[in-house]
Amino acid sequence: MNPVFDLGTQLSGTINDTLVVSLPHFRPELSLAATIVLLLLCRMLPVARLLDSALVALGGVACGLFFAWSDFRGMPGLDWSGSGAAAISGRLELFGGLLAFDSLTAYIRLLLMGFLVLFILFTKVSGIPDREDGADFYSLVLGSTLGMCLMASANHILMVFMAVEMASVPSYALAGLLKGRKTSSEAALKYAVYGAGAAGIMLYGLSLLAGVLGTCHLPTMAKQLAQLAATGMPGGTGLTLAIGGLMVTAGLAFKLSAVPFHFWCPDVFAGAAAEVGAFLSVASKTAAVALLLRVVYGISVPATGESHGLELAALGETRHFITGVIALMAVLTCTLGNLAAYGQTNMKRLLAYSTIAHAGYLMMGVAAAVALAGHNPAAARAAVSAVCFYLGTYLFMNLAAFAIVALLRNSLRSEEIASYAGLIRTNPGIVVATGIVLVSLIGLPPLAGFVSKFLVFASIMEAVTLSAERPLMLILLVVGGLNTVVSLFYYLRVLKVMAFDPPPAERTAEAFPLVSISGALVTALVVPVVTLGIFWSGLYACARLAGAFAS
Amino acid sequence: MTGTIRMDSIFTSVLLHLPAPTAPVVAAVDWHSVLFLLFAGLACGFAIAVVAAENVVRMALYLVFSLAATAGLFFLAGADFLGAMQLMIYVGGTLVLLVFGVMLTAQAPLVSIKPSASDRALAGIAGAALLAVLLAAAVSVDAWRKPGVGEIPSPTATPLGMALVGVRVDDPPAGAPLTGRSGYMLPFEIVSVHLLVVLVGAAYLARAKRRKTPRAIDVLASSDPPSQGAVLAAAVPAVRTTSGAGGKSALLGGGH
Amino acid sequence: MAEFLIGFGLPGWLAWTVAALVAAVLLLNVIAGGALVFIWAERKIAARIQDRLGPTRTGGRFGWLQSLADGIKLLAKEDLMPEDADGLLFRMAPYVSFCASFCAFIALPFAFDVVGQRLNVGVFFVVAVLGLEVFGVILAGYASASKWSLFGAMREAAQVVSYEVPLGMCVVLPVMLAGTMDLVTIGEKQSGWFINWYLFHDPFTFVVFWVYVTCAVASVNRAPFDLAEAESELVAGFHTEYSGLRWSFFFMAEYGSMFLVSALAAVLFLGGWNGPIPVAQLLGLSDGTGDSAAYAVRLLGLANLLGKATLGVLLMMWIRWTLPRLRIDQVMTTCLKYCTPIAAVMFAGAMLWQLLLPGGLLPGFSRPAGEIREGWLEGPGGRPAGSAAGGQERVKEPLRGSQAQSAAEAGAGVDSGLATRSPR
Amino acid sequence: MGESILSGTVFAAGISVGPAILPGIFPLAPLLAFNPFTEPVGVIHYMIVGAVMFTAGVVCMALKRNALGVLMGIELVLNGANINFIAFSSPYLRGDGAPTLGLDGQLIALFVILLAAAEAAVALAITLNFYNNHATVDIDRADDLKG
Repeated sequence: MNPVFDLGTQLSGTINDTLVVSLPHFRPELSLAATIVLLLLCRMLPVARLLDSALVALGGVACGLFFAWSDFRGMPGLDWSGSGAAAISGRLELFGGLLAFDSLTAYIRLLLMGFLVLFILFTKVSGIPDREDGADFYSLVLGSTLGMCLMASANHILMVFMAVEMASVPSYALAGLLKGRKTSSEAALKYAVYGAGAAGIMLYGLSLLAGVLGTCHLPTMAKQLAQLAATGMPGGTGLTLAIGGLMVTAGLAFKLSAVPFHFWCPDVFAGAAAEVGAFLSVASKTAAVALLLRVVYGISVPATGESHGLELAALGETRHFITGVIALMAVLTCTLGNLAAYGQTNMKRLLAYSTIAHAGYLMMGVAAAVALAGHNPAAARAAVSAVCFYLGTYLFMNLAAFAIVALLRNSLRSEEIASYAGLIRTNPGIVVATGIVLVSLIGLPPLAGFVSKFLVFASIMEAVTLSAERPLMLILLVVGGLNTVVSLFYYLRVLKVMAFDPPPAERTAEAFPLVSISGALVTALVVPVVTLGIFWSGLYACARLAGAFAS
Repeated sequence: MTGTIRMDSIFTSVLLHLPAPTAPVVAAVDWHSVLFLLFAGLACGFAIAVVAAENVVRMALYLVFSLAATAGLFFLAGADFLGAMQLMIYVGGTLVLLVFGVMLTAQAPLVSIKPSASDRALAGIAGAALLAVLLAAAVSVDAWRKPGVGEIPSPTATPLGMALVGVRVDDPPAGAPLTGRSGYMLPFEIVSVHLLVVLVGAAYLARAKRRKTPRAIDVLASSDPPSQGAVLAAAVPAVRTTSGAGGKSALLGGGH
Repeated sequence: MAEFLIGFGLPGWLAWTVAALVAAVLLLNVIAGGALVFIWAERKIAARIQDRLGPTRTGGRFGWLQSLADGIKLLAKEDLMPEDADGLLFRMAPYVSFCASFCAFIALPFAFDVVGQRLNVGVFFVVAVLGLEVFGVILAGYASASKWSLFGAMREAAQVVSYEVPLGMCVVLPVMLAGTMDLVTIGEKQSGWFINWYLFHDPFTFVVFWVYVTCAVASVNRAPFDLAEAESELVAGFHTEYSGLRWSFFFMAEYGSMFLVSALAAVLFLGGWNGPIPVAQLLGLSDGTGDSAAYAVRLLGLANLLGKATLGVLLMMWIRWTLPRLRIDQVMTTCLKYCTPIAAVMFAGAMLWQLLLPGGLLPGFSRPAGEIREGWLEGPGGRPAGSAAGGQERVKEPLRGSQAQSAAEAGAGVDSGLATRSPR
Repeated sequence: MGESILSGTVFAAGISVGPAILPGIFPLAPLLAFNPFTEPVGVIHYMIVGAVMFTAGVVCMALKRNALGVLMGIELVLNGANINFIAFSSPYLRGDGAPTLGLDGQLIALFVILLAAAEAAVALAITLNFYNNHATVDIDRADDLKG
């Protein structure tokens, strides 16, 4: 029973929690929400209609980026030297426990906001959306990103589901952006149907988990689960939890486009505009990985407390199960993504399979982190940091790749790999830029992709030596290595077409030169891919701080 | 039982004008269970009917019945507000929308698109397997198999409303962990942003595009054939799709 | 009544069933009897407005028995179904319409505590169930295999879904003032002089009442919003192909809904069963003073509410025969550009009024005191007890589900479920 | 409670042999011993309804070729999950000592209803857009992208 109930105390507690604790850490999301309203208001007022909606959106997102950055800078323990001083996650619970605010939230939000700024610039240059659709398009993008920010901080079952829905439903509409085109509407329909189905399955799984554990709050769920596990999962709860967990995994895997829930990804990417593909492949994936970390850690690693050690030990079996599931999916995802990318003739489809493969690498990192969590917290933190670093570099690589596809589409009117033939004769700059991006996606030195892949593989290596999941991690390592080799061929094939094949006879238009607005955009996106390969300590310091969430 | 059943009072006090005798109420039939069976049967039966039906309009009708019966289950479980919301938003809003969509597309050949027999068999087997798994998940937890204690639930509208502004006034249920009880102000507020965005998206997709002057990028013909929505297509940036897909869609496009 | 029957030695379940049936039949009579009277009234009123006499022969000078004659004619009429119609749906549609209208009556109080099933979320329930009537119309439109019917159904669907938004907003306003969604409590909070009616609570409620009237007329498909059956364009809209008894079910549903929204307006804004002058209170009668007094008070309340609801129905008839039909775009404009914003602004205004002027402008007329909440203040955990609503005992009463598809299970079964359940 | 007319006569035979035939380890046995007319329902009964609705929804999604049929399947799936949440939240159904969600379950179900409405609106707009472009709602005709 409650102690004596006092509405006044309760209310003032809520007001305090909301205004003093929560809202200051919620400013990036708030600025997104405000920008959405502003975008729609601008369309209503005749004077404001002259204003380009991209500018409004850019202003709002820049605001959000500023807040996200100041939040991130405000985290204790940001260590630029990378010397390994223990970072502190600075964990807070916002809005009465619905959201968790810690270094991972701050980092992912920073990535998302930074991505949005670049993305809006990119869409402005590439011309989709045009002026008339601008307000709709940016409302949808910002609304979806709002959901992704919540995905990165969800700490409650409702928020897990709601964030996924908030991120997905506007994306369905985005996939149908080119609404007069058959392929686009088909892509949207497939995405919506599969996405909604996956969300429904996830919800059912969440209901089972919540029902067994008697709470919806993720850290409390971990506590309850530890209690259950300590008593040996009485009364067949183990089976129910496993089924529920697998159903939740299905929903998360859909967002990650992990095998066997990947089939929507190539079709949606091929049917939707390349701009939307960039958004889905970078932002959506970043948020999905963050949510995976949240849920997995929320369930299987109890928060620090007096009985932390006991609970951590009790949850060993759970972590074993989770590691197994994620590692298995990672292996399948990576392999299938890379193998299927071979037969592709369309650049967007190829990038879609590349996205799937990269989701696999990211999941390997997550698996390693979970495997290490019970044995060596420092190594687990390093694994999470590696995943976070990967996300940071992936942002630039994939955005650059999609930007090149979109801008080439504008000038060549085609997204076929074959139509890129012989570009080196007219536009060597573009080919070099493409080459850098693709080589980085393969993960070859000295580019950003190499560093991130190296870090993830190093974590898996560490998991091989330190954790109890030795054979599994070995498999991961081997499969990851083999896949990298496999991926070499299809990425390089694109380069080969660009460099060595004769240009198609019917090509009339020229690709854009590197000295132009489009070229400047590509350059701006490619430069970080190169520099992060050499000067990576800054981003890694940020990623290390993000990894502190796992402490 | 006093002061609550009021249709009786019409009869007792208005028509008969007799005091109600105070005999002890002995009813062995658990009406809650009977009503549960009724609603559960309706909900499940119509859910299966949705699957079995081939006419999409009938499917929609069965779905209405199924979800309305679900609202009945909510009432029985003590979730009065949720039951009303289910009726109001789900049945009265979402499903009307869905039926609206059915009407818009219900041309004779599209009303019943039959799946092939092999699909049907496969779906039946997969469905049975899934049901078996879910039932196993439900049944294997001991605590859920116990009969309900029949604790009388308090009305939920006010506690729900208070929870939505962030204050929890309901008692924590017996046996529940004490931590992790949160107010729900954030989702309550943020869902409004979501609904706004979604409305914008739906309106964008549904409205015909009225462009005054086509851009240069649109004038260049694309290989995508003019479709049913050619009016809309005229305004869409031209992106040449794969020759294979384009050819295929040209075939399909020629078909109708 | 069930207790009464049990007193005669009937088994409990039988007693409850009988009680439920009686309740259901009583409610049914409200609709059926109401429809008889209202159809006659509509004819007379239409005639007077158009400067003619209307029915004059059947049953004397005023044509009293005209509706009855119509009913007999309808019963005897051949029941036609178009060849291409979807038989099942075609037959089902009128009953769906009728059931929805009928179910909403379950939660409607006719006087203090004279209600089929007192629901904690009564307002919502009534509005929600009323919104389900549209399915009958849509089904009828589709199943008739006639383009006129389908057009009518589509219009209806668009209209009803749109108007539920402002209607819901209007309804929320009295709910906010009363602090509960229980219709009985809302009515009881307006007891006393007419100045206590929520209509006169503040300027915002006064405005919102008229918005409610507009939306209510639209949501029951009456002119000038009767696009679903616009006879000048769509023959007869969704019921073009219906005849005989099925057609009459549509009409019963329509008049039932009209009565329902009027009665809801009466309970929400016009003091419910409380007359403009608290006669009973002035005479010193109340529920507590004895059985005969309670009986009289309730009967008076019943008369009050029926009178107010009838007035509302007559108002709708007056509107119908006075205003021309709107175009569909005008219907939507009225809803989205006028009703919804006005309702929203009025809601905000009433909220501020509550905050700033809780006592109202006229201190002489005191409102019934007491905070009525739904039980969480009087819970067992040492909480302060909230004052009771209208002197009625408000313990955490069990919730009994009751919006059954038919009324039989709704009225009764639930009650005894309780009885059995409580001893556990 | 015991002298029920129905339980005494109609159901006695079937009910009493239920547990005898089925060994106690089979978890469905207690359910077969449930006399639906006299005994109170528990969480499990709601969960069975939820499971049936969920399965019907999944099968509907997999089987129907009409895009709107698939959307109906999604509604069923979400409702199946909602029934679970309501069952876990109900003090009426909770067995002795079982974990319960309390009001949280109802709140989640409430938001699920809202989110489902939003999702249905977008999915419907997408379907109508598809219909505009393809002149069909047959989801099997959406095969331009399998190239």
